[in-house]
Amino acid sequence: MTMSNIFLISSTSLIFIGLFGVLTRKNIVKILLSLNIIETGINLLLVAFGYKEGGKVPILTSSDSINHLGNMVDPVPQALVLTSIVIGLGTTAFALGLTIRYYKTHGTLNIEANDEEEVTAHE
Amino acid sequence: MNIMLMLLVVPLITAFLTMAILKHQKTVWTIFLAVSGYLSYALFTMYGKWDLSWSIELGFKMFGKNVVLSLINSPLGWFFAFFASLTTLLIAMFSIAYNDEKHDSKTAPIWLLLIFSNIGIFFAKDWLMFFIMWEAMSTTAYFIIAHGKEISAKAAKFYLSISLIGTSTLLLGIILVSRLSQTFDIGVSIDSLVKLFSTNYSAALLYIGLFITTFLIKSAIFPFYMWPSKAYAESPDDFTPFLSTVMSKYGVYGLILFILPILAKSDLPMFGKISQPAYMLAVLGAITSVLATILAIFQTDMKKLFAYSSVANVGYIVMGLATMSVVGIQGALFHSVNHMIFKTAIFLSLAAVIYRTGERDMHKLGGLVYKMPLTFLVYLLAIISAAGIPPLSGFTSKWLIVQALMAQKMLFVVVAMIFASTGAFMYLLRCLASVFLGQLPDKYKDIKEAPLLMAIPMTILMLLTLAIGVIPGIITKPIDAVLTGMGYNVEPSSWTTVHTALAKSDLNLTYLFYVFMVACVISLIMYLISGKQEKIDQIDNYTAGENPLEWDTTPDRFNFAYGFYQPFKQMFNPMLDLISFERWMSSFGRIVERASSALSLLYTRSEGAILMLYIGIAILIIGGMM
Amino acid sequence: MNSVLFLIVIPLLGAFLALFGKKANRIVAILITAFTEIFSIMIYLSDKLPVSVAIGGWQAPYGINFVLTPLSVGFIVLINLAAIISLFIIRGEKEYQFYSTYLVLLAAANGIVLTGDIFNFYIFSELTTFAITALIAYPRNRRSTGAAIKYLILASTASSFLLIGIGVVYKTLGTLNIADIASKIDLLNPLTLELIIVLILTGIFVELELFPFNMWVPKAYFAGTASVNVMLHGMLGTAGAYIIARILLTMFAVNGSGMLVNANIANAIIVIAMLTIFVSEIAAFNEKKLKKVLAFSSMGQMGLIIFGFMIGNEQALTGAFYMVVANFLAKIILFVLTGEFIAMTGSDNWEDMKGIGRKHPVAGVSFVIGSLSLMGVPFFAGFWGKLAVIQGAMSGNSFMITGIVIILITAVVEGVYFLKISHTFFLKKEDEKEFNAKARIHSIVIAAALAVIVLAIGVHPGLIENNVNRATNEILNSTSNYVDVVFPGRY
Amino acid sequence: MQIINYADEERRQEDNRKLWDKVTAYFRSRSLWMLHYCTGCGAMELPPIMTSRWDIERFGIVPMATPRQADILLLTGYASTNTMKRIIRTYEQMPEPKWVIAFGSCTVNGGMYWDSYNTVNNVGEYIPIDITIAGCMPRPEAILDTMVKLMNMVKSGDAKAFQKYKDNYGYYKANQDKLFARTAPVLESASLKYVHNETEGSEQ
Amino acid sequence: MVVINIILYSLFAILVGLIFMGIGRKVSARMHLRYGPPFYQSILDIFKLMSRKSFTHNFVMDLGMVMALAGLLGTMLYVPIAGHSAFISNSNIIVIMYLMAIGSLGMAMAVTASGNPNATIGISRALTMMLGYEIPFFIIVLGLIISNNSSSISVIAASQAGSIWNWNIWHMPLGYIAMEITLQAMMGEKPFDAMIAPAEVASGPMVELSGKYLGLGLLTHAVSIFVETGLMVNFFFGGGSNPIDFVIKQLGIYLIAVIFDNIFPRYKIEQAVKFLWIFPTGIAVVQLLLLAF
Repeated sequence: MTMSNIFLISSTSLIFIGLFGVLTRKNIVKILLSLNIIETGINLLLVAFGYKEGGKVPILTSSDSINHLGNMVDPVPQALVLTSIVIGLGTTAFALGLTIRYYKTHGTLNIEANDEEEVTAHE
Repeated sequence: MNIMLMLLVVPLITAFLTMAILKHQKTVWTIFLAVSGYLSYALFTMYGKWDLSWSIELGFKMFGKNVVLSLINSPLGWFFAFFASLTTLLIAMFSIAYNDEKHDSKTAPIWLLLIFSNIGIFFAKDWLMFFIMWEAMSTTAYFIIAHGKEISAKAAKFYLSISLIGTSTLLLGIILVSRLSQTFDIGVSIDSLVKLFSTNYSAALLYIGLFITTFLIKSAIFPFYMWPSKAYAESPDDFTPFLSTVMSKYGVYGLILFILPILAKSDLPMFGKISQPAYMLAVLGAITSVLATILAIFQTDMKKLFAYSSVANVGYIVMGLATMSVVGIQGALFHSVNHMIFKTAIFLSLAAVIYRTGERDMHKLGGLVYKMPLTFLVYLLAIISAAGIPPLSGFTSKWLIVQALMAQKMLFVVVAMIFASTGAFMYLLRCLASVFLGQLPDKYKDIKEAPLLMAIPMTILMLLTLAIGVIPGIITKPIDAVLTGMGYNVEPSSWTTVHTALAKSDLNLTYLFYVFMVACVISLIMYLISGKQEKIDQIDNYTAGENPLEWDTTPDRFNFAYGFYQPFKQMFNPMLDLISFERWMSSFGRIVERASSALSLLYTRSEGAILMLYIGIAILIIGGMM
Repeated sequence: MNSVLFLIVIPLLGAFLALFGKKANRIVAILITAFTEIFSIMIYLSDKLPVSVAIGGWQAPYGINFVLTPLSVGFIVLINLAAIISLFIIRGEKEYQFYSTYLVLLAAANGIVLTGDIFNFYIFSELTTFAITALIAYPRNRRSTGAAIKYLILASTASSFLLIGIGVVYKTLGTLNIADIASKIDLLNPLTLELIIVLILTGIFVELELFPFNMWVPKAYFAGTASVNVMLHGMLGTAGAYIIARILLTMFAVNGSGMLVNANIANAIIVIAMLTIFVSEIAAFNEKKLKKVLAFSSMGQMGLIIFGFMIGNEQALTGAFYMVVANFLAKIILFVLTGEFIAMTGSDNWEDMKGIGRKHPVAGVSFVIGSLSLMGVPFFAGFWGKLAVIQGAMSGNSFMITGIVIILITAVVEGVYFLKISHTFFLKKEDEKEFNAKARIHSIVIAAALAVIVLAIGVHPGLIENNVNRATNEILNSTSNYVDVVFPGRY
Repeated sequence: MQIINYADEERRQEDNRKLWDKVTAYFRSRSLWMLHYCTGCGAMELPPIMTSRWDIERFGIVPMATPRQADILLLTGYASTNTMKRIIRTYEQMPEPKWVIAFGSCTVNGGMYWDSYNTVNNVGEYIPIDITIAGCMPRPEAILDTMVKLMNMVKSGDAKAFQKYKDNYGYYKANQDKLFARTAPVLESASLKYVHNETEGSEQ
Repeated sequence: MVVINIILYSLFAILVGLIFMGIGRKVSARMHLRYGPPFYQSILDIFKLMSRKSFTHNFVMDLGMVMALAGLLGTMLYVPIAGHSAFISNSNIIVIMYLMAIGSLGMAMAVTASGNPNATIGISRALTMMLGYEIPFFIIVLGLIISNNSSSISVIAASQAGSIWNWNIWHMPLGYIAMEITLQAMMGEKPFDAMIAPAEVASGPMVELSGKYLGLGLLTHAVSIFVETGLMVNFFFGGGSNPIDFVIKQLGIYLIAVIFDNIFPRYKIEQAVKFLWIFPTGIAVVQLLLLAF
């Protein structure tokens, strides 16, 4: 079993665990946790896509490095992962903020609470 | 400016104009009258000019060509359009008086749009124009039927659902047929369908089946015979005649325009003397008229009663068309005009009654003949015509249809026709007896005769039905032009006599009228030479010595009007539920409503949102694997 | 052509500025949107299209690029039009967050359409998700919070799939540029291709309101105010239509022919489109909340548009684009008026809206025109689209015929509920009470103006024929019209 | 009580009717349609005269269902006060010329019910009687004989009781009113009210 | 000339019809073991009725009764009497069927105008009965029409000329049986006389008719007897070689109806209609199928 396969398997399991959590949990906080697990899994997956057995850090330190380009791991997935982490962070923060509001308006964190009770119409 | 275009533009522009001044009702309806007058005049001048046409190219490509909308003045279209405009003109005059403060329906602008689409349907040269106008007609009619009343809106919903099914099938049919002929032209599509009948019989049957469904829906032929009873009854009283007489003819027009030529030109399996699809059509017409007649007999609401009567009459027309013979088509066209005239007269006289009394249930009325003698006379002559009794016009067309059916040996269809015709007598008399005759209720002691503006169109209609009855040539001459235009060889018809295909069966109607008049004179002399009569009070009846008034019985309760044909109804009771297409429709509507609520709940609760997402993914994956 | 960046940068800048503004926020937002609208119209009318703009001097496929084609700029015009209308119909004072978020949404929506890079597309779509969630949640009541968080969870889950899909694309093709992917898509083995398509479609179908990905839609529309509804429909929905045209019919197309590379999945999408049409129209039939009815109708229309896109011949594609325009215009009329009507009656229920059409005939008639257009009645814009889609579907297999039958059946249901609702406005008001609020003239004017456009297109479809043909042509020949623009001389 | 017998008085006069009147009188006498108001036991005597034993139809006399069609009103027995009201209404609904035959002693003097509180002793006080048949009850032969007599009276123009009713209407009306004052309800609640249930909607 | 013809034919038909009614009464009486009235009794009745005073409720009654008689007279004029006719016509059966309806309409209008519930019930029954008998009647007529390929009675009558064996009664016996039953209903004789049932609805339509109105009604009935029996003669008995022959055949047919009238009780209206739609209609359909195929 190569490193790459380990990455793949663990990331896939993380994603599936997250998907399962999103499907089955009723508590919003737990759902958000599951979403984060998915995200972690995806990040791992993306990194694994760029991973190379025995590869080097993709930084051109000297003019010599130009000859070892093939030996470096792919930098693009890492850039993607960075962006994705930022987005994931934003999502989590925003969602948690909404969760607080949700608890205030619904009095519960159950996702299945009815949204439309006793709300007067707004345009 | 092209006169064909003017026919379209004038109602359209006035529709928007009247929308702006909707508050001045009398002005609006007068404009409406003026427009229908203009249309009738313009159409009158167009008789014989069969080369008039108009077309416009749209920036929209189909089959690689730009789409063209075109109109043409064909004898068939002219025939229907002219008589429809004439009817509209008379109704318009009535409407001016009818739409006062209390009865204002504010429908004139939409009605003008309807007239616009009316012209479009009758003069359309290509399917796209036909469809556009057809759909415009269906939709505008919805708004007129509903006319801002809750109860009417419910009835109109019923109309709308069936009508939209009709437009859907029409659209499907048009697309299929135009793909076949690679053009929207109606004439070309007839030829290509005839060709298809020789190569792929069942496909061609499906194609014309779609069109026939549409036409049957619009004309309310079995199995779609139920919607008129709701829509006609709840529409504005002055619109009901238009709905019943003009709008029920769109389907008939469609059948003559498209289905008859195909059936005539194609080589089809025969059943007796005529082809199987035509026979099927005749059977549908027969079932319609029988069922509608039976249902009409049991109605207590007079507008519903005449709604069924209209259905039955269109059934006759379809039977006449299905004979595929010259006499039959002549009879059908003749009956179309007759139906326009006498049914308009009936509905207008009923509208006058409703205008004065505000009551639609027959058993709550009675004895109106004392107060509204002219209305009574109009109604009487109209029902004589409707019952097909000589010497009024309704007889001639019914007679022609019966003769044609007999000549084609469509035995059971003609029996159904006679059944419906005799049954017509029952329901027509029911309304006559319950509304105009019998005891006058106390609360209607002070009502007056219909206003002059209502009386004029009613009188004109009455005279028209008499004139056509005595001199059938007024109608048969234009019908000659129509039949010639359809490619039949017809001998020019005479002013007085109608011919049939049977031996020695021609009938001189003018002579019939003379004979009847002499008989009338004999009978009148007998009446005059006999003893004197004394007029007594209406309530002074034989009641086994009792005086009903002493028993706290008011005149209207004394009337026998409710449950008029009770014993007869008992015979049909087991059948009534079965033939209630209305019930099927509403149970289907309930199913849709329940499904709708369930789905709506699914979206409201949203527990399964993620699950549905996964299901969606599964669909995609499985779909991709297959 | 680097100035095209203004379409994204200026709204983002405005979003930042709005944090400090107070009363002037609305003016600023309107000015910025007006600028982007006018700018995009100028681009559309200029003769430089199509063109690919590399950002920061890095040429594709290495750098990020924006692709300006008649199709994309046309959609930008529509999106910005919806945006400006949504600003005009805002009722009451809003705090700075609203305008700030709105401007982010505008930037992101423009970005989705303009970008030529799939990862960029992912980022912009996440941004729109955030922005629209925040806007839905803005009233801060129970209904809006619930709808917002449910939408956010669903969208985030779905976008995870999108991200995985993008990762797989990169792993297999080594590129993230749409044009590049489009030219190399034949190289993939079928299984991987299917995996990629499914993953990416999952991500975008949630935005596209397709059944069964659309559990959020009625809630979101119901929770949002009228202006948010216009944004949801006019900006997000329209961008969604563009995504379909670009991702499905360009990126995953066979040799740039506008046909999806995997016919089985195309069929699956058609099934989904039909399901959407059927389910949404049936669900709308008995719905009493007007906004939800419109939401269901939006879903149905989207299903119809995608059905048109997936048929894959010129006729149907033309119809689909006609439909995009018609649906865009008609539905905005309805949303604008719905907002007014709800404010007037204080009820969400259309049964309570009697008498409005009598009080404001222009509004009532505009609503009728909008509904008739959605029903596909002749003389209104929707008709030509529907006609062409059905005509196009007729040349397909029996599968398509089923679709036509479903369209026709649902047209009946749609007609019944739309006319039923339209007619309710013209009923007599039962009580003599005055309405809660006055209808605002400018809303009615907007609705009426759009209604006139709908009528004009309906009477003379030639008005937008050129534009639609350009769009159709671009999809059908995306090799020469899109890939060549990004990589001149590759083919 | 003095009742002028018009028949006798007329007979003494000359028969100076016009020819037309004579002809109509002949036809009328040959086609007498009767309405039998079956008030008492006399109704039992009518079937024999209509059936094969005596067969009154050979004179053109047939029973009719309503007063509108009838020429003769047969009062076949005693009349109670309430019945009298119906008899008078029926009589007034008959078109002229019309004749009345009273059966049995009950109609003349009350017969065996002469002292009953609610029978009319002399019907002739309230409606004009052309001819009465004595007996309790009269035999069919007597009825047949009376019929023939009435036919002859009609033919000769002597049967003019309806004319008498018209001429002396005030007298008859006063008698009737006096009689009916007895039938007025004592209590208000005793008067019958007809309750009518309006059934709404279609029969369908 | 035609006008004089029409008047003479009308008087002839009225006279014949009235005498038939008288003979019918005589025959009934003999069946009851009675002596019975003279054969001219109906003429006496008519004269009495026309000469006496009568009550009218409104002008519709007058109009209706005049219309009823006029309609029947008009119908009668279209029935060829042994090849003779008041004027040259094809004597179309369908015309006769519809013309007869004028009589019914006039009658119905006149009696419902009186406002008497009994009359209205009677009319509702009469019309229901009409629907009952028109169906078998028309099916029989249809059989005649398609076998002759003409809807002219003259043609149908002429086709039976010559020997007695040419009569349609031999060619279509089933049709004749059905027609005989139907005729009973058409003439309103028992067992199909629910509409005038004197004991139930006080002679139904006639309840309010007095004097000349009843007289006109009786005349209408007389003419209708003439027309219906005349049709029967033309349909099944060769139409007669001369008027006397024709009238004798008519009398025979009428007497059959009278005999049936005397030996049957009365159907309720719905029973009557059911009976008419099952037995005569069934027989007529069998006859029609035999003729058509």
